[in-house]
Amino acid sequence: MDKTAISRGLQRAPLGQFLLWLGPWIALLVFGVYCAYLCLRYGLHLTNMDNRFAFGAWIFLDLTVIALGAGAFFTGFLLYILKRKELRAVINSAVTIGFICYSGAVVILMVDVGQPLRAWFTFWHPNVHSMLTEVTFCITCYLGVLAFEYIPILLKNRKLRQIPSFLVFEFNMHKVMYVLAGAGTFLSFFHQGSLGGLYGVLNGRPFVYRESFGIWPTTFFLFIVSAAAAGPSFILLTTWITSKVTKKRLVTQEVYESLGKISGYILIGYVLFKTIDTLVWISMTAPGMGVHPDSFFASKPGYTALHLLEVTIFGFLPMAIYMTKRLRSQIKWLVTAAVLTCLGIVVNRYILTIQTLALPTLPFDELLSYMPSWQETGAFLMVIAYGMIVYSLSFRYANLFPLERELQRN
Amino acid sequence: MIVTRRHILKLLGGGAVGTIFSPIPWKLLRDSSVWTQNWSWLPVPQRGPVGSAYSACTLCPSGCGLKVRTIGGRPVLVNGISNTAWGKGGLCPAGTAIHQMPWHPAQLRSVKMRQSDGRFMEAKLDVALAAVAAAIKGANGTVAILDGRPGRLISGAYREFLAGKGVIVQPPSVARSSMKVLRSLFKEDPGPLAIDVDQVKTVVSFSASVLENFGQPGLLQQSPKKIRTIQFEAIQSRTALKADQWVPIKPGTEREIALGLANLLLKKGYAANWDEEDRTALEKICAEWTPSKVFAASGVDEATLTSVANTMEIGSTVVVAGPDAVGGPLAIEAEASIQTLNLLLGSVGQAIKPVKIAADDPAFGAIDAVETKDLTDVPAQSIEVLIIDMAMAGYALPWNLLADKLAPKALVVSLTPVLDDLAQHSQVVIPTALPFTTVQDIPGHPDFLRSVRMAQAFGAPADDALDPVDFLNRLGKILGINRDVTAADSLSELIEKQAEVLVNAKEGVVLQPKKDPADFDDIDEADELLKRFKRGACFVAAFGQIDTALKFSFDSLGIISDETKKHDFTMQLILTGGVERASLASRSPILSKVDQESGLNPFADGAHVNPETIANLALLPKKRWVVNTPEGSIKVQIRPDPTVPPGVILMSGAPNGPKPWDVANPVELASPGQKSWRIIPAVIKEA
Amino acid sequence: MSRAKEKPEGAPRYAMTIDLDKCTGCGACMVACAVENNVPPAQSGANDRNGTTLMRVYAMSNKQVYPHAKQVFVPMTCQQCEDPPCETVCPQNAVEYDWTTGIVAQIPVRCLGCRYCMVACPYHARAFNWWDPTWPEGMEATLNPDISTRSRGTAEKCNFCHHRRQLARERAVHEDREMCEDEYQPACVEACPVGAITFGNLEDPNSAVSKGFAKPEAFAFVEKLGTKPKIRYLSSQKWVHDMARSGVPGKEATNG
Amino acid sequence: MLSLGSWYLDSKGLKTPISPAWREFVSNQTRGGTRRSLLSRHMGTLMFLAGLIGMLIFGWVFFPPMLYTSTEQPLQFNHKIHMDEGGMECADCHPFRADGTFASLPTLQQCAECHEEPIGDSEAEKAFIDEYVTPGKEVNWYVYSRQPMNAYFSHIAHVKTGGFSCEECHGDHGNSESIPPYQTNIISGYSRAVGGQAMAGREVLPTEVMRMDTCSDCHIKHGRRTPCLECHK
Repeated sequence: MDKTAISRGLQRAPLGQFLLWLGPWIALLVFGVYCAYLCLRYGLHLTNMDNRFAFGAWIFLDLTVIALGAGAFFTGFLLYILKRKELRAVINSAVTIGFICYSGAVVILMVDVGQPLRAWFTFWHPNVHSMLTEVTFCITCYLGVLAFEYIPILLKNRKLRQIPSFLVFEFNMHKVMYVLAGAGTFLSFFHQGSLGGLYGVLNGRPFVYRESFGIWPTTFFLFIVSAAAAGPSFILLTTWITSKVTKKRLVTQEVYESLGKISGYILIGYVLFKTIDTLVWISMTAPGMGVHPDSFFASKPGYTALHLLEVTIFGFLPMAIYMTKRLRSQIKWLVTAAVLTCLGIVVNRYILTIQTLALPTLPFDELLSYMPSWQETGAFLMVIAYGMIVYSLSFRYANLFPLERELQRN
Repeated sequence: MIVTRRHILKLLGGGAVGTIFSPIPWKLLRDSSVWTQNWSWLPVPQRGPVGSAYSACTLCPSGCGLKVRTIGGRPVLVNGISNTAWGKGGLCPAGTAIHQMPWHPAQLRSVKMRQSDGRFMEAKLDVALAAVAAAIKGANGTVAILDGRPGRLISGAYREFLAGKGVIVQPPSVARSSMKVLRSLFKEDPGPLAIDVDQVKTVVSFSASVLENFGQPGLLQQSPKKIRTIQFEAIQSRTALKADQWVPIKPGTEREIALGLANLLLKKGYAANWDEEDRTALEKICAEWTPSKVFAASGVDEATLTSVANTMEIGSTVVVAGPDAVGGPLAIEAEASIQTLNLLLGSVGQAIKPVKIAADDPAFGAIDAVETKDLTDVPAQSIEVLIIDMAMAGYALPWNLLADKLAPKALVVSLTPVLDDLAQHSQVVIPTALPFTTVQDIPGHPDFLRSVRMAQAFGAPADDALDPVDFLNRLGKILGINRDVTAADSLSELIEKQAEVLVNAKEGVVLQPKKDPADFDDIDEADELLKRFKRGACFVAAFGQIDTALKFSFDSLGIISDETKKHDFTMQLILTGGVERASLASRSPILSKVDQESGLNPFADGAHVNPETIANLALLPKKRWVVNTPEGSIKVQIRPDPTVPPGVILMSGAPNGPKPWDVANPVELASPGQKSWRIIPAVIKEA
Repeated sequence: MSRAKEKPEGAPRYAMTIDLDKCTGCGACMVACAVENNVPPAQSGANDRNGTTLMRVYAMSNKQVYPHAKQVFVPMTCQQCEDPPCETVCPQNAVEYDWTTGIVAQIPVRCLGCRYCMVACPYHARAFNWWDPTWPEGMEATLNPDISTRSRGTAEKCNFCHHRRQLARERAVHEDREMCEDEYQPACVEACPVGAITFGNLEDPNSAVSKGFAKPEAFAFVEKLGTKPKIRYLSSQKWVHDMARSGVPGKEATNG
Repeated sequence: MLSLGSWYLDSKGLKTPISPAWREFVSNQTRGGTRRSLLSRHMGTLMFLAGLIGMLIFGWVFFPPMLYTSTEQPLQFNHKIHMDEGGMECADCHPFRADGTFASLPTLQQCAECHEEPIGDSEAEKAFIDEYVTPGKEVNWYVYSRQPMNAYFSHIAHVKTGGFSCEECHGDHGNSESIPPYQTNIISGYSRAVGGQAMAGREVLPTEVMRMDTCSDCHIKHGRRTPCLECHK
């Protein structure tokens, strides 16, 4: 059964070994589900969030995950809209990862909100002024789109192909893939942006509040760009890791390089925008709100460091690596750059979520600290485990890397 | 023919379309949306007709008047009654939630007796009473009742019960000990004393919490005319913060300052109208306390002292010491020196028309029938049977102060609605009714103006709750003690009796909220008086001018109370906490909003220490520390607090946290061996 | 959306002044608020960061050391901003600026508990129900039927005891007259033993609050964020004003 | 459409055996293939209709009753008699209190003012006296139109200021000779009078439904303002 489900001409580890690999992840998943259950059943006091730290690890990691998942829409965009054909080699993997990230994020959000069963009210009584409304609408729609994009990948499975109507369906799906990619790109642009907007509009929080272009604060655009930069890097990274773990060549060097190059180009823009934005914020925005920028960093020296690191080590450095032909041609440099870029996203989302809330707003406030509880951590590990399992299964039974077969032949 | 997969799909498709055109999805969506907005497990407040009633707060002796909002007869909100003779309408946090007290989680639901293994076990009332009776019969030492709130009708009953058999013991309440000292300053007993409050323009306070819980909260702040407050205090209390002038002093130097001030006032010729000998007697004692010497002793510089002395004008200045909820009284000589200032200022005098006490007055009829002692005057190890009624005394009483008055194998009985810190130490605990579940009388200060009010009940007391009058009756039956003045089946019956007495005596006036005072011409029946009591009225004994032309004796100024126990404790522990926080029995759990969910009140386990001191002693907050005093030690968290003077440990006198009534009371660190347990010798050691 | 509605003719705008020189930090307002609004007692493990308090008193010090240390107590509740940061962020209109009273309304039954509004509020005026509301056995009998109990997982805040206004209006209608403003006073105002809090209609130039707002001692916290709070604090001490503006005693805010 | 099949075969050049299902599928694609019976040709349509009609019937006939539980009132009550023979007004038993709040249902004491002794000899009357008046036990009526705790409704504002008559919202309750059972929605827990009588369509009249929309629609219609706090508490 297992054998016949694996696509022809692909070597996969023996079932036993595969299950051995899945085992721990399944265990983790079970633990995570239990944690999530606790939070839903007994209430969020089981987390270490509080009235002052109203957003915690969950939101921070959601933002990160969604940014990393951006590889899906951006690769799709490049492949289908900008016709970067070489990316066909990774599009399936990208879509799978995107689907995992988004579905995972939505699951954890449902644990995070106090009354999940009322969440759909947003569609019924939307507040058009709220960035969160924008996020909710876009993410829900885009998750739908991703599902549609992901299905044909599943349907490529050898067993499923024997069911004709599925086959027809898959074929027709291929025809609309361009439309989906387009829609996906549009939606993603918006919610990646509005996720950034979430913070940029907070005029009660001088630390994150930013001037706006039109109706959107600069964080809106910064999020889009940073996500676009991180996406390909993350694809690059995951692909490389998968090929290392499975000891197989999955894509050609040029695919890696073009992913890197893309990330690089966007990083240029990001580093530029981010620098300008920071300068404007420190010199105009914050002072205009009666806050001396020093006060943001006085409380904890580490904060300053993080801000600098984000733009330099995690922004400029990987960009430089990507942009230098000699380094780009070596996989180890590419991977280093990819790692840095992804870390950059993590740092950026951390600063926006955790630091924002830690910093005082009232004169008699003190700097707050926060450490997630084991239930919180567990609930998030659930998503990681879920991701690993889905990806492993997809890799084993669906053909995530179309080039793999050819690369194996010769 | 074969039914293929697509046939099934079509069937489902049809079903789907059908469903869409049926109410199912829409109705379900609608109703479930409503369902998620009305979770069944949420408590739903009950509706009912809105009403309002009057009552009084029984949580502390202040007895603030209350206006109670009721829904279907259930109290849901209390407010102070403003512009009454006995309050400006302010309530402390505990008073604000008194209507929740009937559901106090720590409520005692049965009689408890301590077993040989030290654990409490439920017991039958008769068994408990028999045990107590036996102990009283067999006692060859003293039988005593500790009356936390003298002047009540039940206090009268206690007196009559003990007549010729024992003593009434009164805890060292600051108010009373000041009064005692004040009386000792007169040549012969002046009878009831009075302070002419109407004239007061300036209040000079020696670490009294006058701006927090003095009488009724907000009494001074809300008074129509601006009253200037000057605070001598070692720590920066809330009053010190809010006073017009705060003079920081070295802890425990009140006496020196007071005598210094007296010295200056004498020089201003304040005692001009006194007896020659009285004046010279005082001058002799004060002479040595020159401003420079006062500065050396107390750290109050000359300029400040003189400026304060200059603001103290005859007839418009009152000097107060205490009350401090947990700190206990000052040393006698300090109290005496402070009260001397009142004499100099002519702010204390004799009520010309003293209260006549009828022999059949249930509250005071038996007043002379039994000896009344202050706890401090009770010889050590003398009490063999002690019945504690600290019910809502409103201030903490360290167990260790009691402990060394008890004979070995003494029997301690507690009458209390909750298992509070004193009850924890008793052998027999008799549950009494929680506030708002039983009618109670609110006495005035027996040494001052005589007054009577009534606290109404809402709802019935718990099944096992025993009316103290009933307790005395049952105990009396076993011991063959009959009471006639206070003969009654219940407290409410006693109150009716009291009403009778007042109506017959035809003295005094009845003040009522939002109405003119009435006298006994239009109140000729006890029922009428009771009806007015129910409507928040207050009986006040008639009262004329006060006479300050009296002869004094300053012997007590000379006396320095005996040397305090030697110890090697280098720091000073000072306990803080408002009146309403002192007695844990008197707090609704909703007070956790203040204690637990705000940083307002220092935590029981928090030792607040000046940053400098922390640096000097290298008290790393990471480590666990204990505060040691001669009486014991308590685990603490060091909390840097710049408002605390160097070398001082500031702690909350009342434990708090999720279940305050479970926590041992830090007050028990107080050391009876000292002159005053306002300042407790202590030291911080690593745990 | 509420923005679209304009202020009706003659509608009041309720506001509050809190005198920091008077406040002794006793906490009666917090208790009265909890009692009036059916806020349950603290759960074990609750603290000043996760407890449900619609009104909380903070201590603000001048950062000096004894005996120069000074403190004021700052009762913090919803500042009823004219331009509330919490309103615009709520995804499903559980927060609404009520143009008929100037009150920023919080409707817990609509709230999904995303806590975005709490992140948006610089005054920590909002509380999240981390626990289900529970009372000691039997104490539910003291709950106030004029306001609901709120379920776990929803945000809530001070609505200026709006339900009291409803009752005052009913009484007025019953007695065929206009409601006078002093009939409607929030619980904290009623409870404050030193009369530090005044409440009234800002549209009426003779009301106590209007006069309070006009005083030179009047200030708002972090005014420059531009949320236009309708609570003014009064203090005659300069350091308090400086703290409120810049967070540093004796220091004006940048381009202050 | 055959091209589809061939595309399938060509594209990857794989030699999978063509399954019977596949053959059947392809033949279904072809018009005028092997002659088939009328039934089997319209089988699909029939299946679709079966599903459609099945669900419609279930949804409209069987579903609604499943949604409600109905409880009899503790006691029968005849409003008509009180109005006609008693000559009473609504406000006699459902008055406003001194503070302007609405008293809702009369207390036992109010009833007992007239019904100290049985009036007439009806069963309900007897039961009322014996079970309630004599032992002094309040009747716990189910209130059809009681709003949930989070909703505030001012009767006086509507009756006195708005000039509404009782009937406009509560229907001709006053002339009813008996009181219907109290129906609860098993999901929302609402009384049916509040949650809405009808199954579909948008009820408008308060006599049919007393949900938020009912209130807001009417407020808008009468040019009243509709801030959330007007009704939510």
